[in-house]
Amino acid sequence: MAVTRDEVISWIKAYGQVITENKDYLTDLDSAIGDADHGANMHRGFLAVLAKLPAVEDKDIGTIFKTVGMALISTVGGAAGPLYGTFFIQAGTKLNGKMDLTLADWTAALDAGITGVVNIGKANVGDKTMVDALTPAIQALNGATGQELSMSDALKKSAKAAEEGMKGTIPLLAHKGRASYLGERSIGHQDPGATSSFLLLDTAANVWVNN
Amino acid sequence: MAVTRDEVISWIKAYGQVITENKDYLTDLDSAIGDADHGANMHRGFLAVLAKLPAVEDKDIGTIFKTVGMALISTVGGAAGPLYGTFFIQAGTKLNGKMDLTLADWTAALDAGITGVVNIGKANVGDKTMVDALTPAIQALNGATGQELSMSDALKKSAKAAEEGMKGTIPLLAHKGRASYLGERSIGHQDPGATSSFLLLDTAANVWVNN
Amino acid sequence: MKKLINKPEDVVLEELKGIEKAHPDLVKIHYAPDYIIRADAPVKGKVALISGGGSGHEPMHGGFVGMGMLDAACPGAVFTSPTPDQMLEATKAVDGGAGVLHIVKNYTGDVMNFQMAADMAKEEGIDVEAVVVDDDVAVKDSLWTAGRRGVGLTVLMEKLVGAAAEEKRPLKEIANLARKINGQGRSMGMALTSCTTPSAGKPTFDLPEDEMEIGVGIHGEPGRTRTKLQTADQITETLMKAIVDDLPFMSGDKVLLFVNGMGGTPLIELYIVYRKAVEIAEKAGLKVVRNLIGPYITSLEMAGTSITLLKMDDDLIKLWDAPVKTAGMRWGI
Amino acid sequence: MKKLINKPEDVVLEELKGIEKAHPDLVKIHYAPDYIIRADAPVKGKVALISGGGSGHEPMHGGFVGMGMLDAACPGAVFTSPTPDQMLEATKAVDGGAGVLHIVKNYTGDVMNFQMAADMAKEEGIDVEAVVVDDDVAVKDSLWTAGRRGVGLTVLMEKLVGAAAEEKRPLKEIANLARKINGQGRSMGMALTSCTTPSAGKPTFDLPEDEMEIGVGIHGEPGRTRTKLQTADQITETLMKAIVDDLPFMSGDKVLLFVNGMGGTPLIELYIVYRKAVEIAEKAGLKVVRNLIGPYITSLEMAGTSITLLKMDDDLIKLWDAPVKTAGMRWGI
Ligand SMILES: Nc1ncnc2c1ncn2[C@@H]1O[C@H](COP(=O)(O)OP(=O)(O)O)[C@@H](O)[C@H]1O
Ligand SMILES: Nc1ncnc2c1ncn2[C@@H]1O[C@H](COP(=O)(O)OP(=O)(O)O)[C@@H](O)[C@H]1O
Ligand SMILES: [Mg+2]
Ligand SMILES: [Mg+2]
Ligand SMILES: [Mg+2]
Ligand SMILES: [Mg+2]
Repeated sequence: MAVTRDEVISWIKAYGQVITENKDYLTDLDSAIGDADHGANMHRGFLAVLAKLPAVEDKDIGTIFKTVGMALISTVGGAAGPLYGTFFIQAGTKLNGKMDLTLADWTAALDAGITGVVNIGKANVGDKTMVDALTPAIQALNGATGQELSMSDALKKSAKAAEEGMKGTIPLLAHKGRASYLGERSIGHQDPGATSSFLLLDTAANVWVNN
Repeated sequence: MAVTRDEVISWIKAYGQVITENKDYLTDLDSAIGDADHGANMHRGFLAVLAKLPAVEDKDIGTIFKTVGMALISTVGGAAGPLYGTFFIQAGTKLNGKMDLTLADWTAALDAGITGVVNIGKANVGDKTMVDALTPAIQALNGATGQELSMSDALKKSAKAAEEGMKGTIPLLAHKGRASYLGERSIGHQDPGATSSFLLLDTAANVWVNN
Repeated sequence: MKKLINKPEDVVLEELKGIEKAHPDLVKIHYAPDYIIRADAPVKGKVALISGGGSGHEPMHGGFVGMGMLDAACPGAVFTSPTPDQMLEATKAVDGGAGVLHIVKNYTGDVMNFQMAADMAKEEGIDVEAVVVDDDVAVKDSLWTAGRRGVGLTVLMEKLVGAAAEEKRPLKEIANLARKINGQGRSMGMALTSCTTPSAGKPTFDLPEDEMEIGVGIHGEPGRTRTKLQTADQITETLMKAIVDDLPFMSGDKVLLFVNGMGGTPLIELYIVYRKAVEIAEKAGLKVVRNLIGPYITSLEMAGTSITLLKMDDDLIKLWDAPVKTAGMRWGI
Repeated sequence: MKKLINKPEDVVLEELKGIEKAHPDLVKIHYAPDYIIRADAPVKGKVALISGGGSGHEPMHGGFVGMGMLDAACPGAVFTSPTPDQMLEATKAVDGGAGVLHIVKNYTGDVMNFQMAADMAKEEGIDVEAVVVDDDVAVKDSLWTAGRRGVGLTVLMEKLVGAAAEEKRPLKEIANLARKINGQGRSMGMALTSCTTPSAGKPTFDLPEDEMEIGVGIHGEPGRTRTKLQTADQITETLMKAIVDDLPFMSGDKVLLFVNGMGGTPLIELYIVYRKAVEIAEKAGLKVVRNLIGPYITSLEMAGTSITLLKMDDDLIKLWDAPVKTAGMRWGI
């Protein structure tokens, strides 16, 4: 089964809600190894996204993704703004004209989005960034493509993989982003961006559970 | 019996010691209703006094008092510097050429010193200043003059009166000095200058106990 | 106590050494007694301006020594007025033959120490006038108290009177100008946190996380009221109302609006306060013709702000705009 | 959290309103997207300089907009780099036909956002060069990290390159000058206390009463080492040694010595640090030909200091002395 355009919108709205709920948590994570703003950044960005959504609710999914990406780029700032903005814009390029989303569509979109993030951020897996949550998620989806998994099961797998990737950032020494300034002292802390990325995929798995 | 010049010097040295011991206490009192420096001010002043003393140890008591006063004026600053400086200089004018101190000499000197303090500070009894400790002390001495009291008993009486005056500043509303800025909020705190004045007279009573 | 210092008793001396190394083009430092004078002092035929007070209010006063402002500053120990010998020696060092003005903030200690110095200088034949600044409306002015404190207006007076002195106006006129400025300027301050003097080593007052002091002094003297924390706008309204009502400033008045930082408050917050202060001033019909925003008269690392309003006229505006070249205030040159 | 603010989310907007009211002679403010430009922008035939970054570092960068320094500053949210549309619009607003230089501090977010803006501006036909400042020796420079942070040197670069732009030097030359400055300047900072961002509402890091962070960033990023409190002299030695050894600065070098306050540290302490820093510089044979002392690149109300050394030559000295007229730095005019 495929995710409808309206379910895509529900997912984005739900993620806005998740960000609001996790604002302080994300900021706390960023206090430990960054500059204590990741929660506020994501919150500001998704408030803007939610304000922009009504204007594109009847458009195709590609347009919606692009709109989300542009809103993030022009309101978030910091590292997260260009990274998440690029993620949505690049993912959106695979969804032009689409009114629903198959597992294959989603996989292609996610792959393009992550490629975009890596292109501008130059982070490798293991650098202690959002890439550490995103990459396992796409790998899980790629792995699922061969098997006869329902979309919702595939999403659950990818969210699970993202969660493990996120937790896996704890023992890492940061090589990218602000946490890298800390050197050894970055070890032992979970990366805030990996956390917000996990939450994004986890929200998808939760909202699109009937697919 | 009379207090010798050397006993006068012992008194000043002992007061220097008392100030060192009570530095934090005086500063704490000044924190509550002033600017937290009375202990440091008196300490700085009496360090300078102690450094100046050797040069005048063989001079008359008037010269010693004047030297103490000048040292205080040129090192203490704040309100305490001119007030205590004037106190010693004016008291000293009554002691020119003297090599010892009778009760009458001390009474005259104290009276002149206090008059000097009142002249430049314009504080009345009840204004919550050092005058509230000094004035009862001189009154006690004046009262003692008629009676057949030993000098040491008279000094004890005056120290006791100073102590009561000092404690009596607690319920007062300040009209002079920095505490007056506090208005009603100055009530309930003991005046730091009254405290250092009590200590001065108390040290005299203790050091000159055999007279 | 968290401070970038070595020994508490060396703070003022080491600060002076730093200033000496930093600004040899502007000032010379004299030690024991300590004072800071213009590098080109004495300036012949110019009234010399001297101020001073306890240290801990930097850049005031040492940072205001130089062309167009002070000729000398006498730094006391932290929060303790300087001693008469400092002012006397400084007076002698900067007198250029046209007399000397002492700018004295109204604290018992400052007034007494400056008075002693002035008496001694006069005995030595120097023409000395003294002006006492007492602009703090937080303190009730009364015959029965030490009167109002001198706070933010001092900075403005030093600039304005400094410019008048550069014009070679005579001592009497300069002193009267200073008194006029004192008559038409008012200030009030507040603190979010206490300061800690180096020698005490602990905060002068304890302020719970949700409270503030309104009407605090620049020496960490507790204010007149302690209240729950409020927004910047509410605080600004409280300060502005007290100031405007006191003079009172009247609709149509031209004013200089000075939003001062107490030392621990960053500039970003001062602009937020300034924004509201202007709004209030304009609502009251005042014309804000000049302004000053920043930490100019501080109270060590205390967080908080003070606002000063000074009624301006064309002469004062001209004096304000005149060139000034000091470490703490500079323009036009 | 004790701050003179209203709502955390309004801090930057209200600060901009304050700046707008305070300095109409110097700057104009554009809202949504937010940027500050010179009152006389665009200046025909002059290379325009733009910088920007998260707010909370005032007076940098908004306070440095004006004659002889920046043409525009783009303020992000507190400690968050601005977004590309701010830089794009500011670029268009100040381009005087001679091209635009983006001065970018080396943080992942700043670099990415400025890069996007530059790409868009180039598409619109504007000649844009970008220079990345990365002077913080506290961070190991390595291919495997985000590299060094841009800190205190940014202030010096904005002044120096601003003066060069006033001389109408061409964009390529200006960009190369900026890169040269970046190549010969180094900085390091430390914190006695943490800052608190308005939106987080609590300190970014907890620092016990007897500890400090050495090598802290200007966003309250924890430093590389946490140690017991030390004296000002010991701290100054640590910072100076790391800085001098890194370039390395060599005996005979002329340098500009910049002692910066982090926002909550009063000037009196900065002079104590300066005193020791000069002593160390001179012992190493360096000639301190210019200096800057004060809170120029702050981290909200964080207590602490940073030191920047920049190797000078005659051209740089001339550019440093050239007139500058901004809210945060002014001389010669
Ligand atoms: N080069 C990069 N590539 C991928 N992700 C990155 C990179 N740099 C930083 N990040 C992510 O961004 C997160 C921080 O975002 P945020 O706090 O909003 O921005 P900033 O670091 O500018 O304050 C980090 O936790 C990390 O996951
Ligand atoms: N006008 C005055 N007359 C007499 N004593 C005064 C007067 N003003 C202040 N004092 C005394 O000085 C004391 C404060 O001294 P100190 O703290 O050293 O000076 P400052 O107030 O300048 O900081 C007060 O406690 C008070 O006893
Ligand atoms: Mg962050
Ligand atoms: Mg005191
Ligand atoms: Mg004092
Ligand atoms: Mg950030």
